[in-house]
Amino acid sequence: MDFSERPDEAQFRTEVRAWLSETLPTLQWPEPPELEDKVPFWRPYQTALFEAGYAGLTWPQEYGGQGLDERMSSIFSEESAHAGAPERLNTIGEDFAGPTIAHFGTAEQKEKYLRRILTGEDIWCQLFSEPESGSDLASLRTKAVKVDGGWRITGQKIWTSRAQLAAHAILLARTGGGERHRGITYFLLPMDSEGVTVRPLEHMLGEAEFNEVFLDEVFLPDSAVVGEVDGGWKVTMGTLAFERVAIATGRVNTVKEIRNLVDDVRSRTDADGNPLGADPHVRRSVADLWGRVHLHQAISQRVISGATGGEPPGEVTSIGKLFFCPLVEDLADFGLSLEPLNDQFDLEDEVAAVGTGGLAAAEHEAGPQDQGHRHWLRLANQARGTAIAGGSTYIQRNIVAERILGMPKK
Amino acid sequence: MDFSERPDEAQFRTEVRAWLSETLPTLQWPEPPELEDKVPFWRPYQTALFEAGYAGLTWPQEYGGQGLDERMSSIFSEESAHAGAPERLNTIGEDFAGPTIAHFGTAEQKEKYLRRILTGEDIWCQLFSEPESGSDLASLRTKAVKVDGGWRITGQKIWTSRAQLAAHAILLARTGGGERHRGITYFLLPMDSEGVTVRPLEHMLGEAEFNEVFLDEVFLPDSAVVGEVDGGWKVTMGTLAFERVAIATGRVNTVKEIRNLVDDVRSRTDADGNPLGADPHVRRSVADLWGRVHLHQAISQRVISGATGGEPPGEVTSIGKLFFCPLVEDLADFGLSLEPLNDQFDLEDEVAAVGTGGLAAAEHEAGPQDQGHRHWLRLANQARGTAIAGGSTYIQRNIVAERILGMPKK
Amino acid sequence: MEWKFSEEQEAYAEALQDWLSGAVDSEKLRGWFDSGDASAFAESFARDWAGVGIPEEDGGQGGGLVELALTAEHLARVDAPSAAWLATTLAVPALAGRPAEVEEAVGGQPVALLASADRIPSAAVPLQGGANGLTGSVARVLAGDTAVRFVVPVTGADGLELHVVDAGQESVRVTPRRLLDRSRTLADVTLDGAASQRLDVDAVSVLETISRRAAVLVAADTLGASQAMLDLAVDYSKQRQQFGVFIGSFQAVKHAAASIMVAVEAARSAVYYTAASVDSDQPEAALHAAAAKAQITAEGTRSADTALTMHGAIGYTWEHDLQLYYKRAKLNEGLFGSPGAWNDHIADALLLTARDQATPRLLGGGASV
Amino acid sequence: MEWKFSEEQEAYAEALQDWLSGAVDSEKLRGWFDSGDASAFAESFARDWAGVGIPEEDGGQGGGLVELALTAEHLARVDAPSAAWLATTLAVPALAGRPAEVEEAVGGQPVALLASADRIPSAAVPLQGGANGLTGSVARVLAGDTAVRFVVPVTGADGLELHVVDAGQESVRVTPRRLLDRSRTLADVTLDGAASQRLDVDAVSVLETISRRAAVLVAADTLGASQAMLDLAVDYSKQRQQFGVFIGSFQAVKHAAASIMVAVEAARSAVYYTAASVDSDQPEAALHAAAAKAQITAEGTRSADTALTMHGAIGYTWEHDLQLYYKRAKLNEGLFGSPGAWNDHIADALLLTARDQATPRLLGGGASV
Repeated sequence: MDFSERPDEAQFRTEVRAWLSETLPTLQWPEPPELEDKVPFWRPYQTALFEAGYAGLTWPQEYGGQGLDERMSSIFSEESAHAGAPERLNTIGEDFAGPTIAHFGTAEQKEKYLRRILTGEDIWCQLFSEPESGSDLASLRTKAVKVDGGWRITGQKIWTSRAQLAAHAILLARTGGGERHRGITYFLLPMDSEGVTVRPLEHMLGEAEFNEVFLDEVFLPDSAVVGEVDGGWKVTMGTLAFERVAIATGRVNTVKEIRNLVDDVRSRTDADGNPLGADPHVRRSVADLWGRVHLHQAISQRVISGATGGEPPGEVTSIGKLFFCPLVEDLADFGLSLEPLNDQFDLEDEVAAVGTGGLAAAEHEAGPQDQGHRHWLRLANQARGTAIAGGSTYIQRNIVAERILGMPKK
Repeated sequence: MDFSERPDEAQFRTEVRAWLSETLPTLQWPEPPELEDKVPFWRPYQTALFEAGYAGLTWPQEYGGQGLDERMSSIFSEESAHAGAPERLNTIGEDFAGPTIAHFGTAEQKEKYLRRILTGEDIWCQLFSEPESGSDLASLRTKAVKVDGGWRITGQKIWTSRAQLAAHAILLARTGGGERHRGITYFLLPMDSEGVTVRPLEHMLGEAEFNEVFLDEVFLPDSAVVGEVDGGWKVTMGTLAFERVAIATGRVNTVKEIRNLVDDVRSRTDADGNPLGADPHVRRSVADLWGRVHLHQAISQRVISGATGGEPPGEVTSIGKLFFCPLVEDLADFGLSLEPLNDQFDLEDEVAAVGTGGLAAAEHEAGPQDQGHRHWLRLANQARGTAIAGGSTYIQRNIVAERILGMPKK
Repeated sequence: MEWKFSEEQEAYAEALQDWLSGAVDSEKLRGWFDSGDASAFAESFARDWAGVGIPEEDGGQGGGLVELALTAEHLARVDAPSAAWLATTLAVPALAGRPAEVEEAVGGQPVALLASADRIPSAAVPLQGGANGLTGSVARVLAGDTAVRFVVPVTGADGLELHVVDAGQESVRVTPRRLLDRSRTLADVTLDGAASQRLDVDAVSVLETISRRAAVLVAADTLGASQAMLDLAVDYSKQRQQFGVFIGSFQAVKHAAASIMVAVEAARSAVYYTAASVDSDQPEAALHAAAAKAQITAEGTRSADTALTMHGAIGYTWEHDLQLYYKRAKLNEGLFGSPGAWNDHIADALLLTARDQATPRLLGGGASV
Repeated sequence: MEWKFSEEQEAYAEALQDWLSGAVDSEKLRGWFDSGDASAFAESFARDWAGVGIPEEDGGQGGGLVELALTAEHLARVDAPSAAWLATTLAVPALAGRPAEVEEAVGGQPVALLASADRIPSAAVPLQGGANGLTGSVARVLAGDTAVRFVVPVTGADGLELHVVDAGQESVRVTPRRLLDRSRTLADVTLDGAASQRLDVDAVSVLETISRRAAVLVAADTLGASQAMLDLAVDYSKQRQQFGVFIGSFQAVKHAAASIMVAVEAARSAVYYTAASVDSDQPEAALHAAAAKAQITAEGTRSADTALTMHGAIGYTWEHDLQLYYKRAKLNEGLFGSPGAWNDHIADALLLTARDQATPRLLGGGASV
């Protein structure tokens, strides 16, 4: 147990901090709230990251990455969050597709795709889930039929984030006669291929967070296969393993959110004009959330230390999401509850939107991504989505009980 | 929906109230806290009930009961609770064994057993559960072997309340070759039969709330069988049906408990000498519990009205226990929490026992059954036991989902 | 005490349910919600059902709070737009002795209490009265956008008064708000020297009556919405397969459904018990109403999240109907006072600091048997 | 930051666990608890392990709060009696500069802080100092029954002081209390003109140090007890059959186990993270300690009830070992301050009413990636 930083870590933190404080003000703030509008805002920043040597921190150096460990990467994340850096738009590319191609791909695939992910030229999406195979990925039905020189792929995918922005996708389809896990192949798909149709799917706040993607006899050459034909499950498991730190610690910076919440409470008064922070119920709730964030922080540091030390994922990796999802939900719900009925207005209500409490001020001065009410509302919604995505919490609990605790499957 | 009382109900309430206020002071108060000592205290009261025509309120008149409906019975319970009447020691006899014998028994059985239950002469216990068949009653293993003129019974029973006080038991044993529900027979067993051994089993507070009962080649004559040989399951279901109002409303009078709690809060100050009832957290907790008791009260009245109207048990009957158990647990835990660490002292700690708050005063003036700390401690413990007894809440939820909501078994 | 609907009540509920099943479906709802105009529904509902639950002598068709709660439950069960109906129903006690005005109001000319819907009506902040008419702003008024008249709490010379104000005056400015839940509407309302007429009623007592009604009817709304979510979730669990079996066969899904069912049946028991208590003016009616509101609406939002989890990702989409009820149940939690506010109300009434005082017998008899 | 035990720490934990598995079993425990005398264990533990976690220059064998937390965890994991060890460990900071006395204390002559164990040590109510010795009563003192000396907070002429008092004096009266949890002991202690010696330390700062240690070590105790309950419940679920299958195959039982496991691993992560934070005196160490205590012990009592439900009726009996850990976890929730009290402490430190003030950067960097 050691709270101190290694000299290389401390130096890296100093450099990153300096670079961020120099670079962020040069961006075209404010960051647009709508996803489509974010791309032209984000791309120059990603290019700057690449040029400064901060893109692909944990990627191997031979593919344009920095070859750093998880602790260095988490230092970069901390400083980015602290400085209010733009949202990362290409997590699928950087965290899933890129490392998968680097590990399982052919020389040609590496050459063709990897650098463009880091430079910000190509955004990627992931075509795994299907309407009839949600938690049960191995039951997917999208079919790839062998044709001369390649495959013809037909099927329907769903819950695809960023499909409308993506240049390429990682795609799973059934190629063999094998049951379930067997007979699946892992492909790389250009999203502008003929036969690909993207249909936005609105979540319950009315924003198109994800998409349905229809594949109608889409042709892919043999060179689009990653790994072995019918051997896609192994590659898929590899993809998920690359993300285990992110999954176990969660993508939301809860330290930043609780700080937002504290600022928000400090800036508010109740209906009688008393400081909201003097309300005993508010005090207990904030303290309790602060405490849960502390535990989350400890879990995350343990996950990062384990991954940095190259240890196999242990107990703590598998509980991260179960701890994290309800915490983010409660943080956001509490943020919404600070003003009566405030959680009930939709994203387009102008009055609620300007009642930001202290939140706007707490964001990066160059321009908040999102203001108080809308911030908490989107976060509350997103937290519920996260709990469902990638296997519901029900499945996650089964996994903990069966794989870690060895309880009988049947 | 009608809050008013029928004229016969109002008159009955008046009579009961008068009788209780006359009769209770004649008892040998205080009521002893230990179960064994309670019998000589309770028996004269039960005899008085019988003589006054208040025993077996819902039993048929031909067996010494009063033939009244559930609404009248609940009026008697309310008035008894309000006046601080003694604990009922023979619930198995009055609510399970008696009605079962009245409905399924032979003329000889009715003649022999029923009146003595109402007069207080015989306490009964129930020998159903076994070490290897807890929630899964149909898997019981106790064996009855046919011998000349009767049966020889061998096996082990567990979780038997009042076995050390009981004159007789209702007993299930396996007589036939049938699987599970088939092949079980329902017997009446004199507890002084040769081969019956009772071993007290202490719960986690160290009191012998229940027992293990060992049956070693115990002889029972053919006349001890209730209903058909191998047809005991039907009789068992009948026994449970007689209790459905009590099970659905719960045996703890939550209205009385929240009143105790309110009195307790009123009488206390915090460490700084401020009234505990001014503490915002205490206020919210009491109000929340009060609200849950209100819902419980509404559920109970609906169950009673349904049963009085002769309706088949509906949705509300099956949810009663699921609503009730956590409520009693929380009432008792909150009662214990009013003084720091107060919940941590055991029944024998004299200092904690006298720190009764307002509770003692709120009890029947003739003598509280149980004082503040011990009252809440026993109730907290008992609530957890109730959640487990008679099928855990897990099973109860399965039943709701499968039988009421029609969700697939497999 | 008898917990049982009368034959008339059963017949009313059935007829209403029949009518609603013809008048409302998902497509119509989405049309009304997208256009922000539910007047077609509100008008036809008022034409066919106006005044049920309001005594005939008061300008209604007879019945009481049990009938109103049945109406609220069944409106919510199909997510029918109900702001105008609810606002008018709540305002009716202020129009005591004016049956013609009540008849007009329930018949399609909505009246709304000019009070912020974020608090208990009895805690409404009154406007200041004066010779130049009424002036002041009230945010988040239920049905503020469609009301043709407002009942306005006013601080007069002798204390609290209730006035009635025509919404059509130029001095009345209405700014509609955008709720997540589209089945109800709120608006910010500003009066700038509006003409008003004083109502000859006991303002404090009317606001207390309105508060109890609001508590019961919002709780009844949650009952209807929760029942709808339970039905959706259970149906889905019987047709959706994962890992080769219906998801309804998983114990976790069963237990989730059971927990909603417990909430629904507890709510049903308490909504009608409390409606009868308030209607017959039981000594504890105010506490009953507060408890029903606090408990049922809080549990309703938990049921909403449970139903969402049971649905998985599909329940999280705009196009699935679950979101309609999800948002409806969530709005109800804070509408006319949060559970915390209602619980504080209960705590006040319980006199928790009344040391050494004789215990007021606030609580009814126990029902344990 | 690195979350990782050193090799020495790993070796220490292993050796301690080995030793404990020989020194403690269910039968021995029940013997000690029935007789109310755990001195045999306390003495042999002190003989073999005294002073681990206390720097050598202070009279210990070296190590710090991480080692102490490991000790607390492993003691709890076998339900070993630990009142004397814990009380002494907490009192040690008051004996700064007196290594010989520390050595004696950890070697089997327990010292205890004379403060009620129902509150945070820094909120201890001091006795009044005076010429005629110390007089006053303190209820519920941890290890008050076995301590040979007390560290006593006293209000002196210049403010708060710490004194040391021999428990053997006639003017010291000790009344042992009866806890449900038998692995720790409390006693009410009354001084009636007791002779005392003033300690040359900063009393306020020592009590703050003791508070942080108490928070971490009680949380570590809950970690050990929760791990033991998880192990018991999972083992039971693999051998108990109902309806023809192992109960561990029911999804409800699996999910219950998973929820305890989440609590255990979150606790493990936070106990050692916090121990390191306190030991290296991080800027937020006080808040970390408060958060760990509040969160972990509250969750520990939930885990205890979950483990009980997983066991069914057998877990509810005196003769099954679950009750030992169940009671241990429950005592920890209130021991040295309830979660509410610690949360109020956090709320104070967060300056929640500090409107318009620059935000103190109380919070560390985020770890999301």
